[in-house]
Amino acid sequence: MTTYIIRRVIQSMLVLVMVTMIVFLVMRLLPGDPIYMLITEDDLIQSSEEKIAALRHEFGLDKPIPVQYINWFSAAVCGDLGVSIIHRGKVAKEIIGRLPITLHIGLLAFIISIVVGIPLGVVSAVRRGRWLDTGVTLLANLGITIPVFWLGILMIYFFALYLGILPVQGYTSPFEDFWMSTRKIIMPVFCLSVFPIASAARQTRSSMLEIMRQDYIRTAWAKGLRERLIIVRHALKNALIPVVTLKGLMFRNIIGGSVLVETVFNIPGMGRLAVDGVISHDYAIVQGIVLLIATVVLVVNLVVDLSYGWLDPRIRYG
Amino acid sequence: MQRTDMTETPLHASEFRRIMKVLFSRGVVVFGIVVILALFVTAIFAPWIAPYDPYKLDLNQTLVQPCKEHLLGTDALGRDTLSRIIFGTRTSLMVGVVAVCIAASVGMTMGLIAGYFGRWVHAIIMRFIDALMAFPVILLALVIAVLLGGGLRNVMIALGIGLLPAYARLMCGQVLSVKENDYFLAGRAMGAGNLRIMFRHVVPNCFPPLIVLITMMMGLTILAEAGLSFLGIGIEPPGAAWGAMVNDGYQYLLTHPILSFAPGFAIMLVVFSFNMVGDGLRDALDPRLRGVL
Amino acid sequence: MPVLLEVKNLKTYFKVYHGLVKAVDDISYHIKKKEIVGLVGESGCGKSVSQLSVLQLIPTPPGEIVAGQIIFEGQDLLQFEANGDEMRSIRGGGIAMVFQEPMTSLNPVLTIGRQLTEGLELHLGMDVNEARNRAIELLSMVGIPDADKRIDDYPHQFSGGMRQRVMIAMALSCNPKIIIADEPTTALDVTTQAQLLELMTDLVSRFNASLVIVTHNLGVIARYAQRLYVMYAGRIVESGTAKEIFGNPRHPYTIALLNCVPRLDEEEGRKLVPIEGMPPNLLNMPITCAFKPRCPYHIERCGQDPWPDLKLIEGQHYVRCYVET
Amino acid sequence: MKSPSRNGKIVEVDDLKMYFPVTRGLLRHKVADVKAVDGVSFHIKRGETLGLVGESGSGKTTVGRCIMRLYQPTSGHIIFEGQDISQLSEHQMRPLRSRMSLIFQDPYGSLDPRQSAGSIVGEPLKVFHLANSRQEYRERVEELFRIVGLDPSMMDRVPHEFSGGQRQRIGVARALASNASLLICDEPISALDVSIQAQIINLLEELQERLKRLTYLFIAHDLSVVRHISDRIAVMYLGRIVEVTDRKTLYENPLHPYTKSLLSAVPVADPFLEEKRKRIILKGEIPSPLTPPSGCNFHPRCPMAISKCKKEVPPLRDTGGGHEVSCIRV
Amino acid sequence: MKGKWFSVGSIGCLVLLIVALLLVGGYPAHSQDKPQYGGILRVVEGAGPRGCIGWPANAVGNDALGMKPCIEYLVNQDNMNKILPCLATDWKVARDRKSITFTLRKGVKFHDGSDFNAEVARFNLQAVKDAKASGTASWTSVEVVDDYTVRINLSEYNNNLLARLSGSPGAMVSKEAVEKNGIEWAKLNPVGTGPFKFVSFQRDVVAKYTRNENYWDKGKPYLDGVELHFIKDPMTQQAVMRAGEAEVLGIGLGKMAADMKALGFKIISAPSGTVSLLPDSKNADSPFGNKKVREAVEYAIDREAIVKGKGYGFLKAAYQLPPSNSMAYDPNFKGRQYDPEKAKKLLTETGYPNGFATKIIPMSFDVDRDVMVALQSYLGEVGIKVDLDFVDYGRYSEYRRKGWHNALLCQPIAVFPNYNQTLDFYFSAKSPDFPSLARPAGFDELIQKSISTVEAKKRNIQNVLEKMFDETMVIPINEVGRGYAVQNYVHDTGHLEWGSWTNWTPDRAWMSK
Repeated sequence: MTTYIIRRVIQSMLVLVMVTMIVFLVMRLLPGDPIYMLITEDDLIQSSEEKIAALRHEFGLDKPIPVQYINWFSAAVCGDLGVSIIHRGKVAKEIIGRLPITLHIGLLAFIISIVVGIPLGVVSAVRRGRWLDTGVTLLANLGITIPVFWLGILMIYFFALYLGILPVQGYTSPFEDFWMSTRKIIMPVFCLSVFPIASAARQTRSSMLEIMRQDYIRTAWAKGLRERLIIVRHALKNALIPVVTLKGLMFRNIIGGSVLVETVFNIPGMGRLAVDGVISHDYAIVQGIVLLIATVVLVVNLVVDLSYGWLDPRIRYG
Repeated sequence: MQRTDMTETPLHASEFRRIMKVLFSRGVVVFGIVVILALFVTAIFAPWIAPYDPYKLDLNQTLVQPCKEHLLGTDALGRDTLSRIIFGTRTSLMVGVVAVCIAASVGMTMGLIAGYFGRWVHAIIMRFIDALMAFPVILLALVIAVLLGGGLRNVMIALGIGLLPAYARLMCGQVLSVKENDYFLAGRAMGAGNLRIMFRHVVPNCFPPLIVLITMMMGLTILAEAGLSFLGIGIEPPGAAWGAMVNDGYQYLLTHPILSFAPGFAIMLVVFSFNMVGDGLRDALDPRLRGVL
Repeated sequence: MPVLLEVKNLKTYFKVYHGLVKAVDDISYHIKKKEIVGLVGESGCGKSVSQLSVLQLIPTPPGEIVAGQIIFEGQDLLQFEANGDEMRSIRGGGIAMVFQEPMTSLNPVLTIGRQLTEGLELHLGMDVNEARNRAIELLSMVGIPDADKRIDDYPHQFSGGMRQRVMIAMALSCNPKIIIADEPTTALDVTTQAQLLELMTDLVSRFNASLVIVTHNLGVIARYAQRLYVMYAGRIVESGTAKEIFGNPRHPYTIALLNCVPRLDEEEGRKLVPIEGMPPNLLNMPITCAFKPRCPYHIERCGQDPWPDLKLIEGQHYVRCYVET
Repeated sequence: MKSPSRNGKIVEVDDLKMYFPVTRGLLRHKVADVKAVDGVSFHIKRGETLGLVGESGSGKTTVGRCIMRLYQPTSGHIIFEGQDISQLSEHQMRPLRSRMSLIFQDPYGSLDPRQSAGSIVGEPLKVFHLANSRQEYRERVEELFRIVGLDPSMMDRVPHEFSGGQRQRIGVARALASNASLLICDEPISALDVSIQAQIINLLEELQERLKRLTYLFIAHDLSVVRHISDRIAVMYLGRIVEVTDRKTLYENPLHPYTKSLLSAVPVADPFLEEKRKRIILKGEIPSPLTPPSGCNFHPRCPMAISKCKKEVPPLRDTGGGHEVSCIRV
Repeated sequence: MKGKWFSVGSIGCLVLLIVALLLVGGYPAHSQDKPQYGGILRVVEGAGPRGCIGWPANAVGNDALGMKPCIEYLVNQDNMNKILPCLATDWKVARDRKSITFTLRKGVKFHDGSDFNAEVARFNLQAVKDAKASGTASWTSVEVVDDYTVRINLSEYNNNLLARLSGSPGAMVSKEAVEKNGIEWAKLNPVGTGPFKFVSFQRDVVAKYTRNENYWDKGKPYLDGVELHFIKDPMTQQAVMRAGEAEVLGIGLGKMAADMKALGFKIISAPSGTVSLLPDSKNADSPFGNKKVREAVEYAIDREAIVKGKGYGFLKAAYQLPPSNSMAYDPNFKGRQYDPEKAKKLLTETGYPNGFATKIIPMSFDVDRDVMVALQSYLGEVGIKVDLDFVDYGRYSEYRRKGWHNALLCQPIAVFPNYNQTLDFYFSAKSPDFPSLARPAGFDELIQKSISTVEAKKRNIQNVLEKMFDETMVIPINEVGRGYAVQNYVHDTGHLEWGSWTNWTPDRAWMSK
């Protein structure tokens, strides 16, 4: 087990290095010099070539790419993710301020998608073919077809403007004002969790249907067990195995979805920072965020893999 | 031994017919198939179906609400929304099909090589896939779209790369499971070459779940295009793609909701249809479900 | 000896997309107290379905028990709702089952102990400790060494034979009156097979229970069963005591079955006589004798008239055939 | 095919060992071996059928696959038609592969479900370039279909359109396609319906009669089937051969206690006989090949084991007339 | 289904709002001339400062937004290029035009309590000069004359210099605070003399300011505080205003402004520049090298139709470079009106009877895509096949700096109150931008002449513009502008009245609610 974790951690680190290399290279392949971006974005400032050269040197962009990478990487290992070209601020500081926000919303959506999606799928599978199943299936299928930003703005107009029961936008830290914070994140969390709920429900349903056909379920029936016990004790744990895989993969897309949701609800999270960073070619920001997101995703994946062990004793970590 | 054994009759009817029968046994699946077929027909015959030229501006007739002349109204440049949606079928389907083709072909090749050769080849390719999988799809597509610049072609490539890991992983898993089969061993036992085993035995047997994935992804890709458009990196005007139309119409949501509702509804319909067909295909192609349905 | 279970005119049909599969079509049989009964037939002849029907374990849909009576201790089990309380108390408590595939019949994510004790808690009302102790006892009874340790293991940590022992322990746990063993040893090696059958017959007699062995292996029946039913295409074609049938097989199918398997005691140079063709597809069956296409003895009438009823030959020996062999 | 063969032996296996390493730990270092085959020696004469019996886990399938060189044996020699193939590279093996074929247990898993029956059977022809034209190819495939008793008009169907018995016939036809002289039949009938098993057994027997050079290594766990089809029988237990002899001797005069118990475990479809038979029921289960018992690895289950059995590995010795046994108590 | 409740909802909202507006409308906003005290003014902008709101030397672009409520400049400038006193009460340009001397306001204190004096002013100006901020190239040195007099020495005078000091180069922050806490701290902690004190700043979210009780202009400000909120999505911005969660919203002119107007908000608007096409007239192989082709392009475009379709009454067609609010604007100028026949004729004359293929390169985030599509369509009608190549900032700036080939670069030409600044910035020989744009002989001399007078002269500017028109150097399309939607109870914010859009009058703003 320990060996397995150590191996997985090493593997994950290799993946991380690969991720940073990919991003580093891709970002530098982007057409357009970030220094020029700085000038263009601020339309009314003209910088001389000399000033541009000075800036380029300041950010270390005049060195060959491998050298830049090594410099960045060795600093990143020590927790220094460099300086944003556009903001001129420390990237690490910037991200640290925003990561909790994205995680707050993302994790809530993730948890809700599990807490709501899986029972929906189970109920739907157990009542296969009935109206409840039809309803859940229909909703689940609608849920994976709605563009997130669209849903977001519809919700704003309905709940915030028409009913006036929720604030339009923004984010408040739960430590600052828990009630306000909760009111503000209801809509973004809902938007973000619609797709994962729907996909979890779908996956759970089909996985449950599959499991309910297994021999050991028949054995359980033959023992005279109650239906609820069979579902909860015998079927659910088995059915969760593929769902957990899906959820592991889903997490990164929840983070991805936050890019859209944060824009609509004006939440100062990492998603927006990332998009702005990409669009304005802010190397350091994008590298930092990707590194962080990748780390979070890999940690979640590791947790998912370890939870297999809990779900499925057949898996041995050796 | 010249006697041939003709008394034995095959247990099953033709596989194809069985698949078709399962596929067409559920209403929603049929609905999905009909919608998708209708879309392809619309895409092909767009110029004949559309009431107006979708690119023709009429700055005197901007933002017309739905009426007899313009069933779905006109947009900010006076172009007929219905015609644009009809022509948008082409672009959106193309985005879906091409992006998925890119993702499927590259991803499956990587998965095939990784799964087939195993060992360090597997390790390297799958770590690379893991690295890609550590990005959120939309961010990955965004970076690539910015890298390549906007535009239809580049959006398709970006989405293709973004969706590629799913195929690689599924394919790799499939190959590994096919390798467990005796017919794989049979190929090795008769001394068939790697390429022969790969393309005669492995690839064809990996397909069923991949077909399902391809179908489902088709819808998701169209959805993802809408997301990219929202972030400002999408199909360039004057091209009419639904995602871009939803986004263009977004700023008129209050006064002219039809501008974003109509293409939004089209997206939902297509995604729904592709998912239903995907579900149906899964039921039809999954051997474990054989005889049950 | 009193009849414990009597199945009368049971019909179980499956609706599949091709049409109607009459998996079990009007069979009647009975099991007496402390008796070992064999049920023989090829795969797909309906022998498993007929047993699952007794406990209403047929997946519905597509399956459905269309008609018949299953009388167990004076009650018609078919009057009970499929997953209702009465039926559930019979399952495991009155009639227990051992399934064919030891590899898939145990839940992979629950410990052996958990799977054993839940029946004890349910049917015998034991508390957790009692149930656990009883489970350990049962496990050692079925020959699992270190039962007190292995009770916390998961099924994948057991070999196939061991798992089937666990299944037997599970079946015996609530002192059922009848144990139905559905191809209990097919997937196992000969030596393990012998071990398990010995164990089962031994335990059944100790528990004063009856045993139904469902199998395609005539040798197993010959060795252990007192009476047997031969099934073909969803119907019983021959029944009687083992000695009656093996000593004087009357149905062409039974004869063919005996002739087509290699035997350990066969003479040098014996040629096997295969049964031509293949087992019938139960879909949309004709009303005529289903064995007719493969039957070397068939006469004209076989292709025209419906299957005859079972006919008494001698003692308890019944045959369903027009041909006098 | 003219190839040098010693004393008419088509295959000679000499002290074959096949160990599969078990790795653990961070660096995946080897901690143990699964001794699937542990020093097996036997031979098969041209045109005969050697039955290889044993419980699952005894290593019989591994022996077959080693001969096919699907595995690289850990040590020992495999002499096929006079050539030691145990160390040949895959490339060097290729020409030899046309002369040996494998028939699998599972008629469902061993046929590529996406290929037509015709192309499954014809594939060896393509791989070994045995057909010079499409016409010749087609004729050859049709002939193979007829040989195994299938209607050539069914060539274009895919495997699942065939019944289990028919599928196994396709498997046999594929094995015959390359004019193989050695057929390794790995439990070819155990997955079939009882009524179909006889068809395949008879087919294999008839083929051997018709094509004189055909040699079988028939792997099975069912003694009655093996006895029916084999000329000689080797009994395996936990990676080793414990007894080899002709079938008549084996049935009438089994020497090894394991063989005896194996024979007694098989029930006979005769209740009168069964009443009288003595049953030797073995205790326990076959041990794991990862940690085989010391000495004679059958000793923990052997009813006649003595303390010496725990220490000495009994050699396979000839008790006369080619009846070889590895037991010190015989 | 969704459509239904949605429209019911929006109609309901509209009705409610209209009723509310009618009620409010009963009290004419300007009838209450006397400002009221109190209230926090919440201003919504699409993009906020990047992160340097307290250190003028490094401040660029939107950073000025964050400085404005708390930091003051040496001078103010209005839209008609009039320089007004602020922290400098008076200034004099030396006769030799080699220096400007500023007399500073006395009795002004920074928020940290330190005094504003000549040394602090020198410190700030020197930092700006050291950072090579744009517009400081001609400063040779900054010197303290006495406690409240400071002088900037110049290598060369131009009439833009003073205007620059109404923006971040002229911003004054506390020297003491900077020296005590360091520049990194100062960047995010503005300590100025302004009417409001800085409270907090969260990038992309909000900046908060509270009333400065010791403001030098006694009696001001009226508000208790100011908050700048940054919301990117226009629909969300609109929702925030409708929900009453903000008082002022910065918008683009066009549909959004029309919507907000329809919803009953006050709209403040002003042109900010002219969207123009810059042809590749320098590269030899470009068809735009021929003046007649450039003219043809201009004749081919129906600017009135575009403005009618996309302007919603807020935009004007542009036939000359300066927008209608500029000092350089000539109301009698007609320009080249839409005449597709003439365009075709010109194309035929120049050897392109069937047109040619080219592209328009707009920056994808900064233009109205629909307008580009319209341009494409009009040019298509005279046979010029246009590809639209929307590019992001990075690629755009490469084009802008390094040149473009056979294409029309779409550039909004910004208007400065002193139009000389516009000309100098975009078109002078010193400008590093637009290398593919051919400048006719003698053109730069005209600019230099116009720039070097003590005061900007309209005639000189007109000379330059006439030359540009004759040569069809750039093709103006339409005016663009900024706007503010303002709640009716908000008064005197001064938005868009002061030189740069980032300048407004938080000190004078008040709310009647």
